[in-house]
Amino acid sequence: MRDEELLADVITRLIGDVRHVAVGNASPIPATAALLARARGRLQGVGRPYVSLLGSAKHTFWTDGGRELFDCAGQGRIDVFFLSGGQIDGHGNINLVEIGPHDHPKVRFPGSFGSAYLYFVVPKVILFRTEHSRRTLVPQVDFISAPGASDPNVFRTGGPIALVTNRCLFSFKDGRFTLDSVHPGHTVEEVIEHTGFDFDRPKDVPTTAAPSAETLALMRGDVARELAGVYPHFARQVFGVAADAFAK
Amino acid sequence: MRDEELLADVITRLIGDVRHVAVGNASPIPATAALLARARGRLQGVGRPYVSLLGSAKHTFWTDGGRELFDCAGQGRIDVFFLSGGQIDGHGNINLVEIGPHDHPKVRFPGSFGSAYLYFVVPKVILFRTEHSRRTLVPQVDFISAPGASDPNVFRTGGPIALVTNRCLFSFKDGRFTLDSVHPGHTVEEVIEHTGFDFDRPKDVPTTAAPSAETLALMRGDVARELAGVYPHFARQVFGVAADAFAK
Amino acid sequence: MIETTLEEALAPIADGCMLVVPREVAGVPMAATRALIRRGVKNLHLIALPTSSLQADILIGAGCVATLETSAVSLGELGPAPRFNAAITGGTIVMKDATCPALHAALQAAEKGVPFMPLRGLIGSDVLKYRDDWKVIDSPFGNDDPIVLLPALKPDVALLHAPMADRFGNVWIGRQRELVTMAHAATRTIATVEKIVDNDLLADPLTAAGTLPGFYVETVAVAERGAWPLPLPDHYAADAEHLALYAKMAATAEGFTDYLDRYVHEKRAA
Amino acid sequence: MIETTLEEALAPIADGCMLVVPREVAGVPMAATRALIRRGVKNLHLIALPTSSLQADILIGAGCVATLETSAVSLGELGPAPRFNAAITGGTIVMKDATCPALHAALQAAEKGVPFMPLRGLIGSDVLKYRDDWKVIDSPFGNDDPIVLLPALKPDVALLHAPMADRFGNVWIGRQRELVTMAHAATRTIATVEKIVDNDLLADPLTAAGTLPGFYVETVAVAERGAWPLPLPDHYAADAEHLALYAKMAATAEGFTDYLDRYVHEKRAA
Repeated sequence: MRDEELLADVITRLIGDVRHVAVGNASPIPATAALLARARGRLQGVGRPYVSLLGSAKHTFWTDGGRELFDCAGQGRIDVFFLSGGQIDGHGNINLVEIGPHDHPKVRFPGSFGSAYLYFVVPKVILFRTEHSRRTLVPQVDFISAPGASDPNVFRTGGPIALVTNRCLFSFKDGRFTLDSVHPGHTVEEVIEHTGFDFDRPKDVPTTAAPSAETLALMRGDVARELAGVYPHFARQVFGVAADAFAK
Repeated sequence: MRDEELLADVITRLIGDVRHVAVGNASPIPATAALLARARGRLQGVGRPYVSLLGSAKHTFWTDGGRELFDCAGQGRIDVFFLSGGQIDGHGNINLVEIGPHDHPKVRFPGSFGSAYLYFVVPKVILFRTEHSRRTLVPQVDFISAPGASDPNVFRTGGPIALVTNRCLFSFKDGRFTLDSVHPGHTVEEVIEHTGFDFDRPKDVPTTAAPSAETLALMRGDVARELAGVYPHFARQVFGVAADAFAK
Repeated sequence: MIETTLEEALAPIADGCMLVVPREVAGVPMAATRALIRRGVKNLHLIALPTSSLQADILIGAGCVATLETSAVSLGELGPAPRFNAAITGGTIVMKDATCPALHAALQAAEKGVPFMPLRGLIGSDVLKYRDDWKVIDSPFGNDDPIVLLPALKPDVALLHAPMADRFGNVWIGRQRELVTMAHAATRTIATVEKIVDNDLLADPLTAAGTLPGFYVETVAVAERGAWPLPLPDHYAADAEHLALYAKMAATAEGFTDYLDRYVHEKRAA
Repeated sequence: MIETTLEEALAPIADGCMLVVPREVAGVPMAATRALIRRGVKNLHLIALPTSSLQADILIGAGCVATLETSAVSLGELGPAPRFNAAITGGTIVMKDATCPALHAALQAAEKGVPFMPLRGLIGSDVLKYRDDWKVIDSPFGNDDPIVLLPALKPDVALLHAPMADRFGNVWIGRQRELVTMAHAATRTIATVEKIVDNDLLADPLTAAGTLPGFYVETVAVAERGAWPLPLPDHYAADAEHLALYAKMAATAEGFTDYLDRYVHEKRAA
């Protein structure tokens, strides 16, 4: 089992039974997870979730221009989305803008994209950052692109439910992270050492469950083939699937 | 010369030199005037005005749905529009809704359409009502679909500039109508007798100028042929043009 | 499967439903309207975007409508809409008079998931005076600058008629983009279409440009000449003779009942 | 005549112009961008709707931009946008950070002729904190319900690249409907296209559905492969090799100057 397979399986469980999962650009592992959820839904005959892979016209239904993703979310029609951050802090705040003082930033990230909106209106936002370090997981972000929690009077139908890293899975509730499980080969001590923010944890932290044989077979079969049309390099590298054989 | 030709000529002069004239449904005389303005623009090589005849996909450019007319006006891209009223009063207020008390109206008209918006944002709104009587031209409308004038702080880039009837031409300024000219065959006394509202007038009220021979030729030629594609009955009745010969 | 019979497709339109329907040039679902009358739907909150003609008149006459929200109802060149006018002067329906861009904007508010949309105009109009659900604020970007705010209009169901759909529920709507806004704003969308095509409308960029994605569509039913006797622009013209007959028959309550018997209940409409 | 040379078409983009350009999937006018750099345009207020990649980076690197308003700039898989990042850390441009739906909504406000549009989210974000042109009000339809209002964004010029136009200036934009909103919002619209077709795009309902009417278009110029090295979706893919070369060369100021010399000023770009 490869790390990517474990992470995709973890994310698929977080997705749960929903109607519509949207995945941003350059997110092959969340895309794998979403396609896995869809493949399972097909097997179970429920015909969902609907999966939108942004940046691929073939894998989105949008016909109303760039605003449709955001309008769709505002209508409550996107159930799961993925966000990341140059920094993520213990309050669930994410920083996609800069490090250092706003007047003279030392480091500039690309920018907030739609996060300052989608974080508020997508019920299940899954934070995903493979680099789990004190550089990325900080006590307090330098710039809040989008806040992890809001005052009770602020309109908010969505927000973070979890943070998936290369080392572990945190759940998020009431403005704090809880360590839910540590991935095979990693330890609680290691997670503490490399996490810049304070978090809750049960006395005994379980190990993240490995994907079942059925799940792996599904992922390496139908899912990998579908993925190859959008992420050919990733599909070849992780699943050994050649894009050309399947992409039309 | 037919009455329709005179009225269209009067309206064409009111349109003046503008970029875009939009004409609502079931408005053959304003449509004739707009097409006449365009035909003249072509002869003069200025290539304007652009004419939109609503309700005819062939004669509008809209591709953004029903809102585009209103968005276009909001952008300041419609210079002339036409409105009418079941009642029109001396303040330029128009009533497209009802006669009698709002709780128990005695007469219902179709409704306000876009007037409550377009009257505010189209620079030259030309009121057109062929029935010139005390029933239609009243001291005070029973229901204000759209007001003729607004307080100075109210955002308003448009409004009525004139009222054309079967008897005369009124101009509108500073919340009042002025009798500009009386159509051939009609008199000032007759206008006073059949107008329910108070209006200003010069000591000598001129007679509305008849269309020139060139104008009549243009109207009965190119304009009538273009009109036949949208208003076949009108074009046949007024100009003797058969629709079938020209409409594709 | 999204595709179903007309009667099944209309099931989500329950009594008391807030239902939005389009204007004539956008494809009026008249076959569906007759089916709703046959089923005896009651107490509709009908939103006609932004105006209506035969459809609102016949639904009102058949006693299906409790509240009507629109900017105008008439039979165009054939004159007033007789059942609408009778209902208003008789006080048998609640009328929420609007103005065309207000309905477009209020649906766009629902489309965007915002609670309201601003609109210029309206200040000093009695349309505004009688709409206590609309509010006037002083624009925060102006200086003593009143502007109307319209609350988002979120219909339960959008009902439309279009030239074609595919087997994925994608509906080709062409230039009639208010149909897209209707579908985005409404909780559910029901489409009748002239025909079902075999190709995927989203697969070809040319057809995709005019397609309402099946993602938004609850059910699709085939209804050939489903806008009759109204026109489906670019496909067929209005049946002027039948519309004149309607105007004549619907001028009285008795005549209207005869019309329903002959053209709605007996299905002699086609 | 609307159709003209690329250089003439770009004449309305004067120094200091507020210019709106689209994201990669909507067709980025790169040939026009290179022509603007050759002409030496200065002090642009560049609005990238809602994000940008190569286009913003190269305009910034070439010293054409005074203010940048967008939600993100990066080279995607090739990493950060080097000239953008250098300009921000060096403090040589004014950055107005936004979030994608805010830019869409602010242009829709201009499209609709309203002074502002509301948007959910943003409360508690530093994106909002640093935008003193955005306001928060208590929604009149809520109860202690703060909501952000975005002022209308009315660019001087919208610049876009599309697959085709006809001789009437109608531009086929397909599904990329933000191009329509850009054109509605902007005072003037300039389009480059892959080709000019002989038929009237508005005459056929199928093409009309994806057409920006020539009514809104000031000038059209043919620029074959006008998005190169970026993709024109459904027409050609990105030139990955060239983009990698750009990322490498633009990593330093000197390398970027070499890039401009070789691929912009010398017109060796095709």
